[in-house]
Amino acid sequence: MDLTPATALPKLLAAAWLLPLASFVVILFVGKRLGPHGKWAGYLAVGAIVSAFLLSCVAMFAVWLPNHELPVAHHGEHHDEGDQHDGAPADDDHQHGTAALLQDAPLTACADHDSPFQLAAFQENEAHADGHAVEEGHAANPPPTYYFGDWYSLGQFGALKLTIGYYIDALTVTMFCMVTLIASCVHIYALGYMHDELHDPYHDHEVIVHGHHLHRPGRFHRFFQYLSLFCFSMLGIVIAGNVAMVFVFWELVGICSYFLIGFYFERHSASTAANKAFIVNRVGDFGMLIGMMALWASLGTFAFGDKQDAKGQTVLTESGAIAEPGIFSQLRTAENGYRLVPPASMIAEETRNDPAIEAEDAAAGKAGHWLLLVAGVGIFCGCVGKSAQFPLHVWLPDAMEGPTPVSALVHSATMVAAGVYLVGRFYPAFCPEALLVIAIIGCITLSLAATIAITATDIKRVLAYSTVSQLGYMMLALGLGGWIAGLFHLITHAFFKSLLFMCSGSVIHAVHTNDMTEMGGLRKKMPITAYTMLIGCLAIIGAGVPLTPIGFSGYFSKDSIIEQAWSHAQTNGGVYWAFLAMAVIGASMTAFYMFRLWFMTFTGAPRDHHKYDHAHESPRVMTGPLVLLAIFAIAVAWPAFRLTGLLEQAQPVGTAAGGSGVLIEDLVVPAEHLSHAPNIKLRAGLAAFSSAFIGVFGAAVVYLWGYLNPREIKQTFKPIYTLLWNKWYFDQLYNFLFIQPALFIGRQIAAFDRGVIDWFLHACAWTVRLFSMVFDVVFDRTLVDGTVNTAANWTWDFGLLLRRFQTGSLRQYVLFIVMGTWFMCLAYFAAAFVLMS
Amino acid sequence: MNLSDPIVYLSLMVFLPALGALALAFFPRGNEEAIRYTTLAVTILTFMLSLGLFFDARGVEFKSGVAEMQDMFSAPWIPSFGIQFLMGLDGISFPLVVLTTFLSILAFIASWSITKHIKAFCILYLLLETGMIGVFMALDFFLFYVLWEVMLLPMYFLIGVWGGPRKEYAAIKFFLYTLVGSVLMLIAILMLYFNSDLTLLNDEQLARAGVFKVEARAQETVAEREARVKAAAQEWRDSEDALAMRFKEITAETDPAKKRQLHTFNILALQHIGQHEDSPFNREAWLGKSIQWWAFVLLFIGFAIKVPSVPLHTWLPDAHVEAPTPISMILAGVLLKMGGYGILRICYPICPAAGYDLAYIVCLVGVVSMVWGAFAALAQNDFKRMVAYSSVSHMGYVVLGLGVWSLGMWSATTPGSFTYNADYWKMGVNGAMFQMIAHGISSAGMFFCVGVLYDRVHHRNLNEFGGIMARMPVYSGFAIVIFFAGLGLPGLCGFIGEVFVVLSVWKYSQLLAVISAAVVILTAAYILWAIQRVYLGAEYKGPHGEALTPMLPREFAIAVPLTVFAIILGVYPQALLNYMQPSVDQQVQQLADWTERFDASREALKKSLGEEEEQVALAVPASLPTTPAALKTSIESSARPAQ
Amino acid sequence: MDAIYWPSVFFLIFGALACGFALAVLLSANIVRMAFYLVLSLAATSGLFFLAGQEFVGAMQLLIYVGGTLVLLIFGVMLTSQERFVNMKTLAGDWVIGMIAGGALLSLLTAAAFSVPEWRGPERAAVENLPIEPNATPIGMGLLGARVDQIGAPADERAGMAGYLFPFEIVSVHLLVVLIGAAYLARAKRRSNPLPTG
Amino acid sequence: MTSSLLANLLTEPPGVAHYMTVGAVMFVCGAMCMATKRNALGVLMGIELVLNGANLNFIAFGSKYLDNGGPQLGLDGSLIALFVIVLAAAEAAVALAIALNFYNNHDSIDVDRADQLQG
Repeated sequence: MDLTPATALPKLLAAAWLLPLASFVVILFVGKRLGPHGKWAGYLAVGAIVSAFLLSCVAMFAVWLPNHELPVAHHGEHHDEGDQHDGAPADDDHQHGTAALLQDAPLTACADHDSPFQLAAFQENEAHADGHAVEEGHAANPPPTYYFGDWYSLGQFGALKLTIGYYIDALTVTMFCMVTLIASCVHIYALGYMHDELHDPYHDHEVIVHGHHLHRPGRFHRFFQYLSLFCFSMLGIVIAGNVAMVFVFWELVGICSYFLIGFYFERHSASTAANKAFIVNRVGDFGMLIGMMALWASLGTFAFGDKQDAKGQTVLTESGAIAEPGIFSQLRTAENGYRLVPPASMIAEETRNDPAIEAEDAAAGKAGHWLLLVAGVGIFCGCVGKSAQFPLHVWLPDAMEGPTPVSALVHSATMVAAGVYLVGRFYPAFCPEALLVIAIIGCITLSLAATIAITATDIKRVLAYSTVSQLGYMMLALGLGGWIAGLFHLITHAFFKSLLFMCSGSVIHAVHTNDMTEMGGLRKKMPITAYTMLIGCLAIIGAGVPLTPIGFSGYFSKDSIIEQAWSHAQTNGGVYWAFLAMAVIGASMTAFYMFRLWFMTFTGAPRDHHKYDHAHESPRVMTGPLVLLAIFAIAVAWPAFRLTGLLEQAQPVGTAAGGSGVLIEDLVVPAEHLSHAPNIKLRAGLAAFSSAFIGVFGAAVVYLWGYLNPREIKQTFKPIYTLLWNKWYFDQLYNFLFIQPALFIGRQIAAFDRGVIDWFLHACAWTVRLFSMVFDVVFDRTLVDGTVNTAANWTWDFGLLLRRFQTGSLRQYVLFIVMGTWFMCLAYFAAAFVLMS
Repeated sequence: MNLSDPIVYLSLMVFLPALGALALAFFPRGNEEAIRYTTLAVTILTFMLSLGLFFDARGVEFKSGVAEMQDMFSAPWIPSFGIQFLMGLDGISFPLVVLTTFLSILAFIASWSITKHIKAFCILYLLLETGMIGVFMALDFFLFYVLWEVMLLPMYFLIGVWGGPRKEYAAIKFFLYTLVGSVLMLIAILMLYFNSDLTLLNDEQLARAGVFKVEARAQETVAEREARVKAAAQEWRDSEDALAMRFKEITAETDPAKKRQLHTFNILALQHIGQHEDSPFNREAWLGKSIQWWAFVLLFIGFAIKVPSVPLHTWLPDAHVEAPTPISMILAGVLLKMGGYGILRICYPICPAAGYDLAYIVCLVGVVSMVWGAFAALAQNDFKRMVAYSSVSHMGYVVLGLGVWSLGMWSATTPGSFTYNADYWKMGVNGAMFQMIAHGISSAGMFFCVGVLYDRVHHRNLNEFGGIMARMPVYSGFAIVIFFAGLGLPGLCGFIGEVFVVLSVWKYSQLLAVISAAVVILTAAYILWAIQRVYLGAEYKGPHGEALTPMLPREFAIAVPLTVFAIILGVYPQALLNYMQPSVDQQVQQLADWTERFDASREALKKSLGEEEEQVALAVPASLPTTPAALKTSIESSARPAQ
Repeated sequence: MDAIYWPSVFFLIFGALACGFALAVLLSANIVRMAFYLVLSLAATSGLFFLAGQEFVGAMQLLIYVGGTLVLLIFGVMLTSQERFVNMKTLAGDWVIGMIAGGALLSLLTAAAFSVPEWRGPERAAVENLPIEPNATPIGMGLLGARVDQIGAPADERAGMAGYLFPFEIVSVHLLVVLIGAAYLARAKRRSNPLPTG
Repeated sequence: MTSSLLANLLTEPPGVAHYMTVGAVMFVCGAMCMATKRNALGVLMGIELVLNGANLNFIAFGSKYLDNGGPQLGLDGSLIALFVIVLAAAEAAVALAIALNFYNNHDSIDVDRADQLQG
């Protein structure tokens, strides 16, 4: 087999991508007939996704890694570095030589601000006194290695192309492995979890019809059908070669999510939640469309990469320019040192309506930046919707109406992370201002969701808000310039969050309720679940030994986010410290609510004995995946596995160096490697650890040891508690602000159609009728009818006369004919005679 | 009969249903099954004929990738007015013809449940099909008009006789609305006819207009083609053809004072005349606007009624609600497309200056329809009415796409250079065309889905459904796919057209682009809400619940093709674009070239006037007049106070 | 005086016979005799056809008319020949009215015939020089669709002249339809409830 | 006048007019037959005479021996005559059938009895 990456990767990944589709199609048509009640459909889906996983692994370990040398460990394995070198610069980074030199150059912009966090440790570096140093020189990185191509075209109009194609780099391969691995686990888990659906009829205890529980046929195969379609769509997003294709699969995962949330469509809450999810996502897609339009109109392409030949080499024109440059190559050209500079077409597009602005902006060096901002924020809007960021976060908690495996796969690990993935993918096109928007949104989201999670009692909703909050972390990281940090957290989070959800599913499976107030003490009944969940909790709070490379996966990724926030705050100072503060406080809250959840569920005395007595450990088909995921949740981020190195390989063009704002002039996005500076690392690590510790300790005080009565706390903070309990009243607010007005406008418009337009028509018709009635009486009946009636009477009389000739006698008829002919001829001759004379 | 002759083949395609109707007229009454099967056979045969065009078996073939009119033929009809029986197919009409014949079969299968006056129903149905196919094929304006009316009458009866409780109201409303459009169209037709002059055209244009025949050849140089066209033109002029003789007579007249015009109804010739530099349509007609401006407005109103665009849309919900299911399918699937087709085939190419001037209005009408229809659909409780309003919304995309007139493309390689590049415009118009076909499939499917339920439970109140998914799972599966196609879900046909249109609009107007993009939210809202209320949920809430039996094989036979096509077009749009795009692109390119000339002449005029008096350039009114002549007068008049 | 032109003599004889027997048909009251006179009148007419050079049509006249149609008529006579119908007297009043009408028509027709100069007889010399051409062949070809008699005509005139194949087919089918119709009408019916006569 | 006419008739060829005269006589005889006979078969015979009279005209117009420079029917004349003969046969068959039917139903052949179509 030919294992050169340019040929093998697209084929391998396409096969991995299409296998779930095949599974979907098969189950769609013959699912019910596969085994008893469609049982084999589940195995089929599992087989497809496991095969996809194996193919992804082949792509990763047999094709990608042997052909692409990982960068020498430095950036990613910061703990390692921190230990061994402890502040000494590592000059062995041959890829970013200059960047490495700059690594220890702290961002002296902070010197302008007198923040209490600015420690003397920085003073030795004051020589580098230029805040914009990061982006000067030629520090920006070239495009990563990628393979790009088109499979087929949806439409081509002159130079404009909408295609279905691939863009494969290290991130793509990594995401493939991650998605297929988690999906495999979830599929296997679901074989056990959805076992009830194999019964025919299935009893749905949450729906009451005519006073009885609903009985319906099982839908085991349908579930796996949707899961397969989802996997196909999700992998489509990952492999997509252009924004349009991302959008296509973006919507497809949305619809899969719709089907899966609405899987129990008999439940009104489930179908409403499904609608809500899809419509809210569409709001995000609306923004995404605007961003796409801005790009499309100004750049004329959606492609991520440049056109490549069969060997994976960029196709060049005769003059040496890139033949068909993608978005990133247009925005960050080599001539500009891979810095983000709006191309001429964008400047022209921005100012086409008003040349006066052009001159003004050009003078200020801002030309084209507004459009860039619109494009960036627009694309980000899509991510806001999909990743449930504020203000579109409202759908995700409701999405927990779906079966728990769905929550584990779709609504925590993969689909909702797609927003983060897209921000990462699209990163080179975000101008610093757009990144600021991303950071603000991420920051708001993470704190907002964390506060709500503190009061929630539904086990899955707590996890859902936790997901929202963690996604906010990722967005924050990306917005602050931490590309690797954000995507790193994306991958680690996928493992531990799917683990947490599956554990919660296991609990729900055992006690048949979602409400934590009815659980307690389950640790003894279901130890595997309890301890794997504990691993998940520890991973999510970032448990680890500070300043050492020992810890759960979240420890590495969350620390790097906080480091990046620290670095950013140092660079910009002022209010930008709020990002850091929120990140740290958020970490504390995360720890609190996660352990609140664990304590309430697994420790203490059972609150509902009936449920407790019926509880049991889940079957092996469910606990197996838990254990597997737990292992990954612990170890996936360990420096030995070089995950960050892999991500670093995919570092998008020009983004390693950060950048500075044009529209907001003093905004600086620091280069990511700057956050590995030992002084930042030290303090960030301690801050993260202490905040997590405080959180866990607080949870233990209230829920484990019971020193404080939660009910009394509630009473004391009643207004806040009510606010949080009602999720900051977002649902009510949106209902009041958008839904009711939309329905109102709809009714008004419908009424306008009937009441105004149709009224006008009826009025016209009525007028015409009135006129015609008058006309009828005056003109028709008297004048016209009179004439006509007279004529008719005459005709009648004449007919009576003629009737006499109708004798019925044949012989007389002959005579009439003869005489008639004769008279006609006579008349003719007479007429001819008269005319002649 | 020689089927390899387009005149026979295409005429047969158009008139086969009418012949079928004639034959049915002689069927004895009471033999309902035979009548039904005969009608079905005729529709299938017509469809087979249209499918035959995909292949070269008979010598009459529609080739993909060809932009020009294909299989064009003409026969004199009313020679004294130059009216011809002129028909032909190109990428714009061919997909619509195939859609028509295809939907005619499906809709007829859907009408199996009709029991009242079967014979009359079938006869009218077949006549309607003849009218529909004919309208798409006709290239003579008069013929177009006649067939347009031919299609109107059967529709009136089909709604008025076989409709629901308020059928008379709906039928009359439909009829009057459409008739108003027809009358306006007739006025415009006559305006254009009496101002047209065939002698303005050069040989190539005459050949393209089908005035005389020049075989298309695949590989030949420009010069070769020119020579062939010239020879053919000469041969035509020397022939005894009545038109040729008049043409010769008029062109021979050297005295311009005595020179007469050779009027024509040929749509293609009118297009060339409209895009001619000295187009006679540029003459001022009324209120300072040119003939073509008024013609455009009249035609556009006529077609907008058919589309239908807000505020001329209120016949549609009533007609749909009252019409029986198959007629709704035809109405939404085919009849609405005639409006879009007319705008594309007639309005823009014949009256380009007016189109240029009014492009924003057209786009605005499209956007308003989209928003309006979506909001109104949100408020409906009647299932069919909701679907009808969704048609208004979806057809808004068509009007918007057709109205896009964006020519600016700033080259990425040479900063600041402005080139006339119609790529975005092509995208918009192709998107609009695609949307027409896609909507033909999805809306027909949606109405069919409503009809399946209505046949069973005899009501359409959205609030009294629920739980259909559990009762009729297969049907619900199809219905959901079709409704998602209407929603514009990727992978289904509705997505492609919408996304093409929306993406192309930004280049023309950012405001309209943003509004049109916002419609995706509303669309999702009303469709999902309807799905929730009808298909999801635990139990059926309305009357006649016991009648909710699974899908019949007959209904299955309708749902499957619709679903399959919805998926094929969504996944592989090239299947359609291959046939459609060359013609659309060619037309857009012609208009783009025209615009370039037009702008250049306008600029030159401005410059020449501006050099004399500098204020003049500043005093040019914001809304530019449509013709150079009108511009000149307006500039002069505005310049006068300054002097 | 020129030599007697014999065809004229024969014309006179046949013309007189035809007219005379036609009158006899009119005046005879006996239906059987009428049939006999009619045979003779039609036979004489065929003689006139021969004289006009239309020997094929004349032969057909004898064959179909005299041979076929009249046999049919005579069958009809025999089938209905009850005593009271053999001699049916016409009322005198009818005779008077008939005579007036007939006279008027006759006068009109003869006046028309002789008022057109071209319809008078041609020059004897011209007729005598005419070659004798049997016309069975042109008729046969004409019925097959070829107009051999028009070969000499210019092309543009010939363009509109098709043969008689199509009318011939129509007539054939017509004949068939008529015969079936006649058989249908004339077939014996079971008369369970006879209509009251009169 | 009369004598010259007769003399001419013996020495000069007959023309179309002569044939038309014979035809007219037969036609009128036939027409009067139809008008006066009460026997349905008599009426039928009248019809045959009428047709023959008309046929004679066609023959006359089609014959080149009678041509005096006027417009000519040529072959058309003889063929139309032929068709008339055939149609007469057909008509006779149907008429006879009607007559027989009438006779069967009314037990009479008197056309005066057939006055059900009286207005």
